[in-house]
Amino acid sequence: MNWFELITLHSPPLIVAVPLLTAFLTPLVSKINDTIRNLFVLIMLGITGLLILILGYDVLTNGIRVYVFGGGAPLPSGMNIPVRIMFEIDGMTIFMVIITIILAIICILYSWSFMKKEDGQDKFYTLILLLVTSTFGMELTGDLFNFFVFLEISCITSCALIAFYVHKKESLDAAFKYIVISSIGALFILFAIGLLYAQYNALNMATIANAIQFTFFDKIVLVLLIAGLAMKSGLAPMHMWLLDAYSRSPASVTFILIGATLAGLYGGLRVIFTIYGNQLLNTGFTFYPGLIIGIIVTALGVLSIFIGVFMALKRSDFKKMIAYAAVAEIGYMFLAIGSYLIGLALSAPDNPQMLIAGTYALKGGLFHILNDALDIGLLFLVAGAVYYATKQTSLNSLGGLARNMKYTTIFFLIGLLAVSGMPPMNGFASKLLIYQSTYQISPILSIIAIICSIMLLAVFVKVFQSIFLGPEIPSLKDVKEVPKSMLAAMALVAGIIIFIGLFPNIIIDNLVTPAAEALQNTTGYISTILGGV
Amino acid sequence: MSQMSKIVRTQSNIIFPFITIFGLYVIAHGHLTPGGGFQGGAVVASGCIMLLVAYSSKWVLEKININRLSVFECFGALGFIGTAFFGLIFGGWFFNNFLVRNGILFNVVPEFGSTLSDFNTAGVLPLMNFAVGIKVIAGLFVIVLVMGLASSAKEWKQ
Amino acid sequence: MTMMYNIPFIAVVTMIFIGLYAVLFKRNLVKIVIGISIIESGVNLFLITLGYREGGVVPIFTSAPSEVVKNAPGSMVLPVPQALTLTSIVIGVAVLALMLSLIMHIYDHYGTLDVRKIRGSEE
Amino acid sequence: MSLRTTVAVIMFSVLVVFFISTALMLSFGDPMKTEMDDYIIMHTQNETGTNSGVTTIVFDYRGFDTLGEATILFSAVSGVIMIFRKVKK
Repeated sequence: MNWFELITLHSPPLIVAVPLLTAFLTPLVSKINDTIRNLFVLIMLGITGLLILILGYDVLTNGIRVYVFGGGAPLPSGMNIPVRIMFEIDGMTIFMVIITIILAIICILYSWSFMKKEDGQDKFYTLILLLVTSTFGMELTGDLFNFFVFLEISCITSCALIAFYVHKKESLDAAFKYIVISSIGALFILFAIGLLYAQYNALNMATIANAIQFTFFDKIVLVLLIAGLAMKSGLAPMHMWLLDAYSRSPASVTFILIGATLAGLYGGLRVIFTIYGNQLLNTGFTFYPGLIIGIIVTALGVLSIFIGVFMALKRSDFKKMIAYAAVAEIGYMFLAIGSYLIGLALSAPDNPQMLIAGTYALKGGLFHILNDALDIGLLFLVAGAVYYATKQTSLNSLGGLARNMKYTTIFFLIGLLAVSGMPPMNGFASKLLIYQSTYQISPILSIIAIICSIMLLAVFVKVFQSIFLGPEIPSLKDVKEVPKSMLAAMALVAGIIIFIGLFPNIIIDNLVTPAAEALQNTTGYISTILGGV
Repeated sequence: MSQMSKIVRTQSNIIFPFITIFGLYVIAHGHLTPGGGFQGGAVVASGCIMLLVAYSSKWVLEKININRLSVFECFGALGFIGTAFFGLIFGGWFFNNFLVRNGILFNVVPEFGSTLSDFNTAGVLPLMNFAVGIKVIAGLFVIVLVMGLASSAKEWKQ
Repeated sequence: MTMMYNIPFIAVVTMIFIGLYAVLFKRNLVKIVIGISIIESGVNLFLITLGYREGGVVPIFTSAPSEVVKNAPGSMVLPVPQALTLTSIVIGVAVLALMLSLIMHIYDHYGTLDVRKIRGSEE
Repeated sequence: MSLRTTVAVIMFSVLVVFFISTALMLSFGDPMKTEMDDYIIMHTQNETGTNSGVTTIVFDYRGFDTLGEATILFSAVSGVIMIFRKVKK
């Protein structure tokens, strides 16, 4: 076995272990020098990125991969329940992991200058790495309790990072709100895992998915899991923590928090599509379970879009407006996923047209995960740059920044067009998919989506006009452009946005379609571990 | 907070070694009896915290450096993940129990059924127990020490 | 099974209720934290309770009675829930430490632990 | 009654129904399925050489969970130290 095959074989645990090792080493390395520490972190994340590329290539060509911790076959001899923890990697996992590593590397690059003047940088980098590790863990794992453990790591590290500005009382408040909500959500999830364990005596997702019967307990478990993960991913009724957390943490933390939030969304997808995947079209009920789940998810998505857009109109704080836009974007993803579920349920007797429309909606929703991370992320990075240069985030005290901050202005313009789904940018590609497919399922949904998208454009044009254009404010006369590493990070994000916007088919064919197929293929996921069932 | 009375200090001096020994016993026999790295570490850490309460956190800070303690914790974590990596290098899989049956240390495999406490069993488990024990002792102690320092700093301000 | 045997589960549910009540209706931050701790203990108790087998002993073979070994595994309680509870307890400690240190800082800045006053001074 | 209280009461009552029905339908002392745990009890000595079934799970079969657990403690320590750091004003 040559070294390349060996690395391919062991890449799943290494993707988690390398950033974790880096996190444990960072406090020791930062005793030497700040620059060496930053370089060390960046290089180790680069290595992780390489491992992800290797694993991704392998999974996308050879199909689902399983890694058993401690070695041996997935199933012990004579058993049909796995005992050891397993990683199970399919196209959806690869898609999410790639998003996370892009966010992580850009975040470290951006923090290099952005955090230069702050104290406690060693702990900051340690916690960022731990957050990245936990996000990877949540995405790679095929074991429910392991998922819960990584979810808790993610909660604790995010909470500590949100409270990074300890001298500001608002950020402490936001961190406390976040940890209360997320730990209650995590406890719901733990209770649900306990119920699943009691029924099926297994913690492996594939085993549970194979055995699940949609009994009374399973319904309770579904509600608890969806509620817990919706708390984590900031869906509409539970979005309050997200606004505070996004708008009051440092910009680079917000950027990586988007990845952690999306990992919560990924957990929700795994629950609906993998664990309950075989029960979506269960015929033992008056309605298909998939239809009911789909309607609820769609309704919550539409509610998120409404709340996000209309509250953003009323705000005057720059970062808070972007946070509301983030809620709206999460609503778009849930709208698309709910549309797929509805389409699946409607197609069941003899209406394959609906399933095709639903599949397009699913692809659009998944593609929108990537685009949302980049668009909202870029806007937050710009907000961070504005804050870095002026120490202000209120619209009323900012103005005329375009004269001194040319590049930042251009990046904001790109982010603005991308978020509101204007043609040359990536947001257009995914939103167009969502509009087209939801129109076939219900025209009203598609009209709501389009109108809200246009209103989002109006919101950000107002922001653009008031911050970057307009008369110069005297106190901001000698504002300087931000340092090079921040500009490089923003340029990188903007470059990716424009690239995806110009060639969306490359991403859709190579990443999004395998992800959507992986989600739809519940039987394949189960049979990889349990053999031909 | 200030120091407590002489009686409390003397008593905690006397009890402290016993608590520590018991905690270390729980850590070392984790693979044979109920307990393990976390439980034993928590016992030892609570002994340390008893000293912290009896003498003030300021007194403890003169003896121990917080930075050094948190480095200690890093080493515990590195030991744990290092054992896992050794499993990858020597055993072929991450988290492989590579010492059992073919190592020099801890390689005995007991017969099925009731056995006496043979310390020389269980492969890498005792090593992991020790690593986690160190980590938990340092971690819990650092948390309480930092919080105690912060609250006493506030008292000085007033 | 009769209702009598379900008393541990009823205790679990009671603990979760008390905790949820504190989190949802109490105004003091420390009381909210206590509520979360109680929910956590309830969930831990739930996990442990799931693993009990009638008349079972601890799943450890060191100096186990021969009667137990002969009837294994039926004579021992389930080990997996115990391991899960151990993990969950450590997680609880970590969350508690972080929440309490945040509360200390919040008290420093606001001078109060009342949720209403903290929210009132915000806008 | 304010909106917040109404929402809280509704959430509370829904959860009450959930958890009570769960508690009444499970039976204590009689697990529904025990396959995985039986395997672990029977093979703990043979496969890992450990007498204690719980330690086997914590450090061997589910060792990766324990790594996560250690990481949680580590991140809590880092977080607490970071929160209590001295800040230049």
